[in-house]
Formats: sequence, C-alpha cells, structure tokens
Amino acid sequence: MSYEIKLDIFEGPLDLLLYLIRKNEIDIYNIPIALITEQYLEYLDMMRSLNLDLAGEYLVLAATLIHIKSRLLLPPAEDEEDGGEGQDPRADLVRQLLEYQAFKEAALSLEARPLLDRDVFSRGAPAEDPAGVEDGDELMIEVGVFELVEAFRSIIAGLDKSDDLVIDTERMSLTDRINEIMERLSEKKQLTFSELLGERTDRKRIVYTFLAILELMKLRMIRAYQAGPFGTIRLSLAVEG
Amino acid sequence: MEEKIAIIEAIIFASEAPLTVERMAEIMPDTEKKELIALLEKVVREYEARRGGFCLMEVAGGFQFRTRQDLAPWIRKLKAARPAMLSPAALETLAVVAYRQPIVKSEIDRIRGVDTSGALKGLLEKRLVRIVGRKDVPGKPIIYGTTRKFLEIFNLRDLAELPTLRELKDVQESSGA
Amino acid sequence: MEEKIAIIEAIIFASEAPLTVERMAEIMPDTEKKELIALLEKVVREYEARRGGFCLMEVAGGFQFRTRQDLAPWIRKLKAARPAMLSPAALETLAVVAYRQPIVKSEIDRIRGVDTSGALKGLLEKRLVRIVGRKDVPGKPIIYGTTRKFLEIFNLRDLAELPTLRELKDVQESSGA
Repeated sequence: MSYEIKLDIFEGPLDLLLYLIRKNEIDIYNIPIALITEQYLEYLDMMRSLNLDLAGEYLVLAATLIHIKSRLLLPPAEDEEDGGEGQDPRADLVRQLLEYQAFKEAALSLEARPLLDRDVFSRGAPAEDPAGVEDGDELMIEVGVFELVEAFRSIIAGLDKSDDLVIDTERMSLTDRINEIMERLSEKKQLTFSELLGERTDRKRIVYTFLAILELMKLRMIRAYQAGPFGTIRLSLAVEG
Repeated sequence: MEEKIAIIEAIIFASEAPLTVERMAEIMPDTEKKELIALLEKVVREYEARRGGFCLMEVAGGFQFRTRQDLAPWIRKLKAARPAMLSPAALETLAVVAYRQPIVKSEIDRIRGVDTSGALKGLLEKRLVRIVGRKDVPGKPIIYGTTRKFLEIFNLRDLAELPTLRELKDVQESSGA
Repeated sequence: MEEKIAIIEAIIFASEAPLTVERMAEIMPDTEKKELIALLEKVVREYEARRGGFCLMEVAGGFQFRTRQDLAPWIRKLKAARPAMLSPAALETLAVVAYRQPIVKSEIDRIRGVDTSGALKGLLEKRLVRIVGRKDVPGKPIIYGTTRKFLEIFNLRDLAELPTLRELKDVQESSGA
C-alpha cells in the first residue's frame, strides 16, 4: 500500500472511507465493515506515526465504524417488532457516504467548467473613462455584509483597545432602539416613556428602551424631565436636529 | 451594422461586470427588451460564426465578451502566471453551498464530515460565497449562499444551469443485506 | 477566420495594457513580426468596416480594443447608472458607523486614523448614513447612524442581525487546519 502519497490528499474521514471502498472494489451498499474498519484504523495509525495532525472527525468516524461492527456481530434483538428485519446498522453511514460522494462529484464537475481567468478571460484593460464622468479615482467594489464586518475587524485590529472589540447583539439591539427613539423624537418633539414603548411591551423591549434612554442622556442627545417624584418622564431632543 | 447593435456592443464591452438586459434597457430607453434580446442573440451568433478571439457569452444573468476557451494557452502565456486554483476542500465546500443554499455551516460540516471553517473563510474572502442572513432558530446561525461572482467565475448563466446532483438512491431499497 | 488572427485578438483583448508587436512576437514565436503587422492591419480595417461597438486601435505603442468614440455618451450613461458601489474608504467608514453608532465624526476619525469627511459625505449622499442628532456639548457635534436603506442593501432585518466579530472569529480560527 502506498500510504505515503495518499495521506495528505484526503479531505476528511468520509473521503478516506470512500477511497478504501474504491480501492477494495467494494459495493457501497454492502460494506464489509470488519475489513473496512481494520484498514481505516491502519490508516489512522499511519497518520499518527507520521505525526500528521489528526482532526477529531477521523476519530469520531473510527468510533462509529467500531460501533457498527459490534452491532453486526450481535444476534438480531428478539424484541424487534418488524419480524427480525431490523434496520441495517450501516444504513446511516451509507447514506452519508452517498451524499458526500455526490457533492464530491459535483465539485469535480464545477472544476471542469470553463473557469474565468483560467480557461476564458474577460477584457483585460480597465475601461476607458469617457470624458465627463465624475468618478472618484478610488477603486469601486461590490459589498456584502461580510466585507463590512471584515472592514471593521481590520480597522480595530490596529487599535489594540479591548473595549472596541466588544460587539454583541445586545449592543446592536440597543442601537436599534436608539435609532427608533431619535427618529420618533424628531417627528414628535416630546414623548413619554410609555409612548415610546407603544403596544409591544415585552420585557426585552422595556429593558432596551430604558437602556437606550440612559445611553442617549449620557451622550447628551436627549433630555428627560420629570414634573415631580413618580411623575411622568418626558423626553425631548437636547438639540434640535 | 445596425446602430443599436453597435451601442449594445459598446456598453457590454465597457461594463466591468456582465451586463443584464435590464440595465441595457435602462440605458437605451427607446429599445424594447424584446428587441434587445433578439439583437443580443444575433450578436452572439455572429461572434460564434466568426470564430475570432472572443465571443459574447451569457453569464451570471448578463452578457459579457470572453475569450474562446481553446485559446486559453496563449493568454496564459501572455499573463505568465498560473491561475489561482481552488483547493479540493474549497471546491467541495463551494459545491455544497451552491446546491444546498441557503445553508448553515453546521450542515456543511455534517455533509463533508469535517470542520469547514477554513474553507468557508477562503470562499468568503474570494467573494464566491456570501452571508445571506441568519436562520431564525436559537443561536441565530449565519446562512450562506453563493454570489454573482460565483456565477461569473464558473461561467454559469444562473444557478439552474448547475448540472443536476447525482440522485441519491434510497439506501434501504438496494441494500444487499 | 485565420487561427492566427483569433490568437492575436484574444491576447490583445485579455491584455491589461496596449499590447506591443514585440510582445505578440514573443508569445507567438512561429509568426514573423512582418506577418503580425500585416495581420494587425487587417484586423484594424475589419473592425473599422464593421462599425460595431469597438475597434482595434494603435495606442501608446501597442494595440488595444477601444469603444468607438462617438458612442461615448452611451458609455457615460452606463457608468452613471452604476448600482450602489462603495470605495474601500467608504466601506470602512460605513463599517465604523454601523458597529459604533450613534457616533460623532471625531470618533470615526480617531478609529480610522484619517479624516473621514469625504467618505462620510458620500455615505450621506448615498443615504446609507444619516444624521441622528446633535450632541449637547460645546460645538454641538453631529451624531451619525445608519439608515433603513442601509439595512435593505445589506439584507438585514435590524442591526442586531449584523454579524458579530466573534462569529467572524469562529470562521477564521480553524483556518489553519
């Protein structure tokens, strides 16, 4: 067996298993588990002896194989309702293998397509700028949310201020409320706390609305007035927009 | 040569990305979409028949001039750079996303049987895969899908042009056991 | 069509800069420079006669396909009708506003380490960023936040749907595998 050339080309335990099935010319629907388990474990030993990093998934599949093997060795359970024709313990694994194999083939057929910049090429030169297009000389790019978060990450990576790193959905929920409050205040000039809450008064909304008001007061963007103790709290913009 | 064909050729040629019929219709408001499509078909056929260095092709929902596939060796000589290829892991991950989108990472991991973080990150950076949204289940996992650039790079008109995935036969049925 | 003409067309088309006859001769060592020049002249005449959207032109000591000059108004229309595109500076600024809002300009400047006036103005014009209010401190600085349109473009239901850095880290961490 030529282990040494094969070891690093597996994309994972399923890939290794498919390779063993092909190599032994085995019917995937009728896998001789004992043989395959033995060969699979041999490969893992080989990988370990070569100090290759064994991803945990390889060991999980090894355990699965051993478990299936032991179940096949047991006599069929007597309390099986469907007349002893219990489910083949290999069925789940076979299904997973077939699914993986289908995607592996799909990946190959994708790669076989005429790929841009490998097999076909689009116009190489940057477009000539017709006179009269006011157009910044900055590079134009298309954006998605991933680019946005990546842009933010790379900026703050240079800041080494840990508090800048803390972003969580709570902060964002708070910002949603802040935006809503500012929007409504610029329309109505003055609002009470309960007017801000509106119909929807779930606990989370109350908490975030309250936190948003505190944040806005801290930022000196809104003012809060109270006529007396326990009086209604009225909110207004600190500065007219 | 009909002037409209010249305009269509020019704007497709000047566009950085495949140009959709919708955009063409916006730029040429006096031309019906139906007429545009007929003219485009004519141009496609003309370049094909001419067998010059490039052809007009329909990709990623639009039209773009691209060099003929059999001339690639000459262009590779010009560029003198080996094309950046995707690793098998990246291709597998991309295939899973392409066929099963919208899909969460845990599902990709399950199908491939390995952790796909690295491959997924590479595909996001190459803009072949994008974050589509979040699934409304506990933990709000991110949902992934392919991008327009994926269609451009893989020379696909749309996702429907992907070859069909091999049918997964029912395991129980053909099980020899 | 002569195969050599197809090759010439393809490499000129794919080249990033006007392609010199010398470079063509390097790529096509079996073709004499004299023959190349004759073929180029033929191609130039052919495109001129065809009066399509673009022609082969001799520029800066080399050859390049360029759109016909009289079609420039159409190309201007194409470029003006560009869909929402962002420069890297705008994207960075938008990212800072999105994740740190409500935020004043001086704070954006501090985080980005540069003056963001230009980028901010562009984002306001594209209606991705808006003025949320003013801070009640000396100078009454303007406070910025993102808009509803921002959510639409990035396909987000609300800001809480923005991916967190921690999630990005999850995708990145095991990339060494």
